[in-house]
Amino acid sequence: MNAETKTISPNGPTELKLTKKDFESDQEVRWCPGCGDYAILAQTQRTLPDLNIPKEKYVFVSGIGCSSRFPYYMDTYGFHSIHGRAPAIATGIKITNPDLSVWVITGDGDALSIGGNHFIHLLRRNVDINVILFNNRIYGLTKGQYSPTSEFGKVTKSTPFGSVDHPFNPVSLALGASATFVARTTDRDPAHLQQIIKRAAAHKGTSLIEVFQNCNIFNDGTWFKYTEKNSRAENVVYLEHGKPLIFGAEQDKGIRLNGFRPEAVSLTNGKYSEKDLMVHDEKDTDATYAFILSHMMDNPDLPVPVGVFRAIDKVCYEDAMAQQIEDSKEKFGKPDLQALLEAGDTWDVE
Amino acid sequence: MNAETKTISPNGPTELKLTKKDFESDQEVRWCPGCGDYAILAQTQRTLPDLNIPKEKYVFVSGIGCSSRFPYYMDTYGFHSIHGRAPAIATGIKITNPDLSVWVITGDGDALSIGGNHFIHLLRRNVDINVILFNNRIYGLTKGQYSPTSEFGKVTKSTPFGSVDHPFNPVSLALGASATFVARTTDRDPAHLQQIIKRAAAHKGTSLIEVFQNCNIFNDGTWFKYTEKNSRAENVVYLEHGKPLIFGAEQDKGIRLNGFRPEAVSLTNGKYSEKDLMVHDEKDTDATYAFILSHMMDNPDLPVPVGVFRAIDKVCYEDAMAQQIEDSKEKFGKPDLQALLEAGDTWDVE
Amino acid sequence: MSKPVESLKEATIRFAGDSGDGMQLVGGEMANTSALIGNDIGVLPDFPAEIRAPAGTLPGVSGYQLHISSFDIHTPGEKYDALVAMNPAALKTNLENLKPNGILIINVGGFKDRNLKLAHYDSNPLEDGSLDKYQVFAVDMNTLTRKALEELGLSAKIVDRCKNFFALGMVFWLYNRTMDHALSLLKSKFAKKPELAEANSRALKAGSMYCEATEQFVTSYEVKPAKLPRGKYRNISGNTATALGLIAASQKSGLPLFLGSYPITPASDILHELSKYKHYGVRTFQAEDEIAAICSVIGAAYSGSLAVTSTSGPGLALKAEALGLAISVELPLVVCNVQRAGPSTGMPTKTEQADLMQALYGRNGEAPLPVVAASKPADCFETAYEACRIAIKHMTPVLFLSDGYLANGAEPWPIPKAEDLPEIPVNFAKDPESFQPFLRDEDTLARPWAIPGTPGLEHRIGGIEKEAVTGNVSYDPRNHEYMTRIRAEKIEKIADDIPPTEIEGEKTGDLLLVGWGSTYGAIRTAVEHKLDEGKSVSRIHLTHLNPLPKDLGEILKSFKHVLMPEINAGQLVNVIRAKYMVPAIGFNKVQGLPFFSSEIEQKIDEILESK
Amino acid sequence: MSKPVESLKEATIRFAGDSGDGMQLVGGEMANTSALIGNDIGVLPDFPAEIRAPAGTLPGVSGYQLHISSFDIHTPGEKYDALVAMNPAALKTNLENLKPNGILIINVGGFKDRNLKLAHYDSNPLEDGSLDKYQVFAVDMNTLTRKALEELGLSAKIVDRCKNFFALGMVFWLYNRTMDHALSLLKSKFAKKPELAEANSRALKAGSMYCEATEQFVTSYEVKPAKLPRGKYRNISGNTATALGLIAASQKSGLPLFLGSYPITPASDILHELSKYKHYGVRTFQAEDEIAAICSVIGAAYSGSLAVTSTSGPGLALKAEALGLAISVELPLVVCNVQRAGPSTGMPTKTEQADLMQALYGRNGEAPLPVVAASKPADCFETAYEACRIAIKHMTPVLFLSDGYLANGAEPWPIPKAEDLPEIPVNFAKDPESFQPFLRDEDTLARPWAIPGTPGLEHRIGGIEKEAVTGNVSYDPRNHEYMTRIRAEKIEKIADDIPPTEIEGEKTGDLLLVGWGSTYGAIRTAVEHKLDEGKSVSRIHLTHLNPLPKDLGEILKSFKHVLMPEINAGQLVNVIRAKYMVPAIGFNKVQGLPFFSSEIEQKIDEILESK
Ligand SMILES: Cc1ncc(C[n+]2csc(CCOP(=O)(O)OP(=O)(O)O)c2C)c(N)n1
Ligand SMILES: Cc1ncc(C[n+]2csc(CCOP(=O)(O)OP(=O)(O)O)c2C)c(N)n1
Ligand code: SF4
Ligand code: SF4
Ligand SMILES: [Mg+2]
Ligand SMILES: [Mg+2]
Repeated sequence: MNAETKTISPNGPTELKLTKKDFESDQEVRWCPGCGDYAILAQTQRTLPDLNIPKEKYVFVSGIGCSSRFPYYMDTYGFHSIHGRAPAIATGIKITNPDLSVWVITGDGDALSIGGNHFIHLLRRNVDINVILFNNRIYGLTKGQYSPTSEFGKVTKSTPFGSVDHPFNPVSLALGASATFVARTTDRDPAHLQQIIKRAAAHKGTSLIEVFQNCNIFNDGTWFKYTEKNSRAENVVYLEHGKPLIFGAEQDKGIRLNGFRPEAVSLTNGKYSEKDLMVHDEKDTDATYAFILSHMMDNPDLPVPVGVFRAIDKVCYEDAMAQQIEDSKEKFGKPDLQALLEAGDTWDVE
Repeated sequence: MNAETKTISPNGPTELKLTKKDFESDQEVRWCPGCGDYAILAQTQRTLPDLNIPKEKYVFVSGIGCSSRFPYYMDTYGFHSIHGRAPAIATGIKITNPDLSVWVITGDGDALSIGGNHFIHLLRRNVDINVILFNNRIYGLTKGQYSPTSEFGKVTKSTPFGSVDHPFNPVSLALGASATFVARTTDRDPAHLQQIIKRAAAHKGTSLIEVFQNCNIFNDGTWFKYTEKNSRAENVVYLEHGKPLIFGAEQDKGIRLNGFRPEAVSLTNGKYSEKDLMVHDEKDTDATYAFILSHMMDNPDLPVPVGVFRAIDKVCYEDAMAQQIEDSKEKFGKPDLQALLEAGDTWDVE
Repeated sequence: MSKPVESLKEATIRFAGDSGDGMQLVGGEMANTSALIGNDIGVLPDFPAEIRAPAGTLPGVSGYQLHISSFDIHTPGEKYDALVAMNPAALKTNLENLKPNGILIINVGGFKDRNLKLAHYDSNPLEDGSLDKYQVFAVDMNTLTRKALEELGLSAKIVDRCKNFFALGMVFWLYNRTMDHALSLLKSKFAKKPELAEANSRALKAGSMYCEATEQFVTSYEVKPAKLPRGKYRNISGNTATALGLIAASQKSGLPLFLGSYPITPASDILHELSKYKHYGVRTFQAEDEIAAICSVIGAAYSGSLAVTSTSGPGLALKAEALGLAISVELPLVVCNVQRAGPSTGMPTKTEQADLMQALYGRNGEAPLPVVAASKPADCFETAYEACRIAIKHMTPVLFLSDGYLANGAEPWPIPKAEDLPEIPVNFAKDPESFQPFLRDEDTLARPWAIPGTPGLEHRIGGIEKEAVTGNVSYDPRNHEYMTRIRAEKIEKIADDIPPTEIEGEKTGDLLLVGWGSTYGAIRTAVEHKLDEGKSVSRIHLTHLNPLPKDLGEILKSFKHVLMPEINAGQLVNVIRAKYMVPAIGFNKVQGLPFFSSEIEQKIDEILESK
Repeated sequence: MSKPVESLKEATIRFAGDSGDGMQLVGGEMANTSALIGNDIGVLPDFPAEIRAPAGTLPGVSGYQLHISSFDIHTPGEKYDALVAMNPAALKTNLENLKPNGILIINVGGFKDRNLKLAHYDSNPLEDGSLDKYQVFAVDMNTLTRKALEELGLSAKIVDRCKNFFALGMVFWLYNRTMDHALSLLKSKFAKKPELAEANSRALKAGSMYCEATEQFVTSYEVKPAKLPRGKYRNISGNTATALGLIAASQKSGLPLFLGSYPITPASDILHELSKYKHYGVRTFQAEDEIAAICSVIGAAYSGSLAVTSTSGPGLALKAEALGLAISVELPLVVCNVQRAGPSTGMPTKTEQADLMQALYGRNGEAPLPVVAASKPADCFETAYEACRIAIKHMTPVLFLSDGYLANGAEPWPIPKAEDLPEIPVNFAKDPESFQPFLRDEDTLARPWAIPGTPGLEHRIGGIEKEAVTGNVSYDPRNHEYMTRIRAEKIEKIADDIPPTEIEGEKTGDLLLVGWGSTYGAIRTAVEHKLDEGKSVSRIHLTHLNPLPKDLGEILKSFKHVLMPEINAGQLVNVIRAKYMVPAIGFNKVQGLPFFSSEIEQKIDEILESK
């Protein structure tokens, strides 16, 4: 099935006509005023009606963290579980009922620290689950310790002299774990956020969305370079399938490959033109291309890519399992409990 | 410090003159006859004397699995711990005493299934520990269930109809987790095994060695294509820094890059010559190059690389921590327990 | 068969050899054949650590013990009537328990110098007279097997691996067993390698023929069928019975079975067994670890599966946090814990009952859950079924305890009629009008089960304390106290369904033995012996360990002394002492082995005499 | 200050406002100033869930309660003499516990319609007469603060955040506290933002001046210094005391301190605190999860650190498996568990004592370990130190229990002399001749501590059962039984060092209260009241929960009744009942809050009267 055309359990031909309000629960939203989480919540609530999936088919599963409060605010099925384990719980849900639209809400600590193993195993199994990773590069809920995405040298409550951990690059890690869909967006770009959520929902297989999210209490401004009006255009490159990588307020710069090292080049000094640039190919089955993009983040001379890094087709875990069940039923016939109990060597005592 | 020149705690100018025997414990070796683990043990015992490190400075830590019995057979400090946790234990050891030569022995289940999270966190922190991953693509000790490196469709005790999990590529995963040293070797190539062990020991930072290991009881022959005399040369390409990627019994084939896709080409049909080939660069700071090599494994048309994929310099966790302690001592002076107890606001009651 | 056939009421036989000698296979086949003949049987597979020890060494010995009888028995026996020893190490580790004048079948071919040394024998026991008090039958099975298979042209390695069937042939002859089943087993086992089927069949027949021809044994024996209750029987191990119990509960409840598991000895066979039944809609998920396993199960339960995870001690430890979540969100699931000797990795292939306290209390906060324990291999079926029933009816995770002895042990099982199994009604919430996530059933205090996909029941759950009825997050002090108590009360209420405790022996007297789990057979045998002797002793066996049966307090107080044998350092005994203020006495064995009934009998005598 | 000053023996004050109002800061400062003046103090910070609730709502209220007195006290008080309420929600959630005619200081500026609605008030309590029975002082702190800071030219947002210091100024005036400490605190706290220091200082002074000028209060009060034992004091919270206790043990033992931890409320501050002391050689490792944390600690212990991990309930659950390994390999380490309300995530910011059973039994197999519990914030120092001492002397992991109430509570601490702290001798094995990994010390049964790097002591350890003395892998049944028993005996032997249990009250009588952990203050206060009334009641408080003190059995049996108050559903009470066959009565509160001594007094009366 093509990643672009899939709709999960469409409710027949008629439109469901759901609205944002339909996805708002009656619980008071409890994040700090100014927290980036609000925007992600709002855009999610705004986007879901467009997916044309009945409300009762949505399940939002989260771990623990500020971000993990998210399910409480969605008027869908919701499960606020334990720290780091949402991917495993979601897997059990999706396998039991592949017809559900299952979403995992997680933080950089939840997904990459305690939950790192479930995270990479979910990706490799390619269960059809959508993961939204709120990356604020800090532990918000526990009041400000560094996280696996915090910068080397970061001063936090638990590292008064600076952290000595090298951070993960979540996109590189996901690609190393053979993710089939990886995207990035930010809490300050509502239209893009909506678009990416839709893309993730449409992808068949595990979809990972990394969202740059601001924690204005414990890590204020960590992403401002990439999210604020005045700096965003120079520091972010939008990925669009089939389009060259162009960025800058004046769209005057681009990314070209030198070997497999990306370089930022000017399009105005006459040296390079559009045709020299990398053309985005999210469907490249070789993960190398997306891996190259993922490392642009680590190079301060390059803009950071946002958008869909990769979206490829690969068989989903739950489909393969359902298929085996079908095949077995075909081969071995209907369940017959009595026959099962009496299988093997039996004898009668008179 | 250069990765090549480092020797861990050299015992001054005199040679220690240790021998293989010095590294053999008095415990009976208990693996199935024919198991590939024997070779890895023997080559390790043979190699350590060359490192010129006093015996008492070695610590071998393992998890649980057939392979994890390894420390019992080494006449060094040894810790057979619990399933998947050896990297975390080793980290505590190395931080406490950076002077020790710390080795983690693990299996594909131990390292990549239950221990996946500790594994990737060890790599990102770059603690100076050497990890030997015995990859037999099966759970040996528990008698033959599929592992995270088993092929899709693999029939095992727990998957009578074939596994529906996509496997991890351990090298790709390690690179996604920003490993600084990654190598691969096989249980059937003693000289190469020895060489790689030495290289890992010399590397400052976490070194990962994936060893293709045969479990002749539950997964016999899984690597034969790459390990047996008759097929090895055609299916394996040896990585040597600065040398082109050439393989084949007649050294008549090579690997060239087409974009960033590696291709196998003939060197005899006149189309390509040595200068068209990829030249191995283990020191490339950009992980992309090694990532490309790692994926050759997934392409049946390509030989599998063995050797050192990557060996780059990056600050080690325990060094950075030791530095902070030194700096703090400099800044705040000597410990004074009484002063510490009396710190802050105090008052006297007469 | 002109030699005299002596009729025995029972016999205990032990096969012992190197791990590579295939003792489990032929021992199991002797068990199957005996069961098919109608004997009651009890077995004790006793194999070494999961990892292979070097051939011929003491730690490499693998044993299979088998008790066959013409009456109802409950244990694999203690001292053996016959011992098959394939090599010196096997002889050394097992001789101690061979009865005086017992039959000792020795494979002389295995008694090479090297093997004697590996077994730390200074002299050859076959020659130094140390075996004089037994009936020794020293046979060179290596050579005889080779001869028998000569014309098949197989490799020496293959031929040598057939000698276990030669040994079995001898034992078959000795106990007058038919070879039919063994022969058909070989055919199907080696369906794809008929030459192996043929080779082993020949070896089997050769062993039997050899006895017939050489008049080795003066007598042969027979053990007549036991007078078991009428019905259809099969031989079943604890792990298989557990798997079938779960499938049965799935079929009867109409819920699809989901098993999330991570392999671990001795529980892995539950995973292996269930993974065969895809056509019963069984989904088995081999997770990345035990935490993921139980979490997947929580997700499966949440969305309407009959959700089960299987593990052993160290794995249960890893599930602790998630189990607390399951308790907090009140979802139905079953945790099968096949206990093994601890602490830590311990002795994975050996049995123990030392995870009870962990099962009861191994979680943060006040987190009670029901615990049930199987008492015999076949009883794993019923008890696993009961665990599912409780989980679904009371909306709670349930801990099912088995152990290595039950898991690998086997016994004849009177196959139940599917239609007679208790109903397991499932009531998914459907009605948006009356729905509240934590509005409780008046009888059971269970909350409703509202699965995703049900229109109008969208709601949120989580591990933070919840307001009664609505389930909204609540930090209200009184609500927390209320919820804590109501969660406990819900579990207590399960006792309403527990049938009256059956007492063997008088309802009052000097001594009551209280057992749970796999000590059943040994305790029952001991008590029956003592009852035969006219002693004032009675016995109860507990399946429900939490909550305990309502009538238990009264029963305990009707006896002067209470004795509680456990394969641990004393666990349930403390629960009972604390709860009922009854000075129950613990009797403990922590050797990775089950009790012998004689040990218990001795303890009974001690108590009855001293007081 | 011409107004009359009334002298009080004690006063209980509660600051309450929105989470954003800075109540913890000013409450803490009132505590510090009072402590510096020489009062005894007890505090109860009582804040909402970790996550911020919307401003003005009931779940968003943050409270800080403070008990100051001129004599020795043990609790943060119950009913308040004075309540500061910054908004309607704070009033609503706290009014219940204000004494009749108590002082009620209200920030009128916070009583806007919107806030009244958020607090679910139908009418304005300031106007509807519902506060008539209190001494109400309604002050528009918002406006007054703005006025006071007018000339500083700061943003409205900053100015408004200073009103907590205005409130503190009023309370200072009311209780005649000097402003010196608060002013210097502000200076250092805002060293980098002097404008904030200035603004808050002005607000503080304005609050005080306002009282002085407006004659709002007829009387002011003073609470004279308490007659505490001589010495140097500081105010200390439980988590800081724990951290210092660990550093002290490190310094006294000469072992470098290693903390492997994963952040979790309410334990994180131990990690934060210790991470400051790099110059004391303290290594803090923030691990990827709790399992990695304890495993790093096992590695650190193995290689010679004083190794510690800190966590709270759910984290302890995750450490279960690795803790079993530490027990099996017999390495010294300390697990600090700061209990919080469970089960599962529960109520992370609320206190509870419900992890005791998990601490004692939450592992597979027979895996006993010592458990100690701190009783007061400052006592965390001594008890953490004792945990280290036991770990090192007896080569065992030790579980140190604290709880949210101790962790965040604070009290004056008579600072000990470093040189008076008990010695902690460390004997690393050195001698290859006599070394055997599991050869035990005759007195303690501890095995030797042989750290990597020591020439000639190369050896292997692991979680599989070990042969006595050699430590080689062993599956021998009798060895397993022996090792199981000796591991238990080793723990039992720790009781040899436990000092005789101190009894407050008579050594025999009608009623004995047995407490452990943070119930200390409430139980002590209750018992002292009852002793004053001449009742036959005594009290003991246990620090060592496993092993229990040797004299405990005898003490228990010397009383007609035994009462055990616990902030759980009854845990230690069952251990005591099982062990000593004493029908101790549980008295339980599970509200996420400490006991009030009045609750215990009432229970005492009940028991003494009914029986
Ligand atoms: C087992 C366990 N360990 C630790 C915690 C404490 N804890 C809760 S959330 C969290 C980290 C939150 O960080 P992140 O996932 O980045 O979420 P954020 O709050 O930043 O959105 C931690 C350490 C917990 N709840 N459970
Ligand atoms: C907590 C826990 N879970 C499960 C097990 C059982 N177990 C032991 S080793 C193993 C997997 C072994 O596979 P691998 O790591 O590949 O090692 P190999 O035996 O193949 O060398 C498992 C599942 C265990 N010992 N502990
Ligand atoms: S602490 Fe940070 S992440 Fe958490 S709610 Fe506040 S601003 Fe958001
Ligand atoms: S089971 Fe496999 S991996 Fe384990 S010892 Fe035997 S051959 Fe080696
Ligand atoms: Mg975060
Ligand atoms: Mg393996």
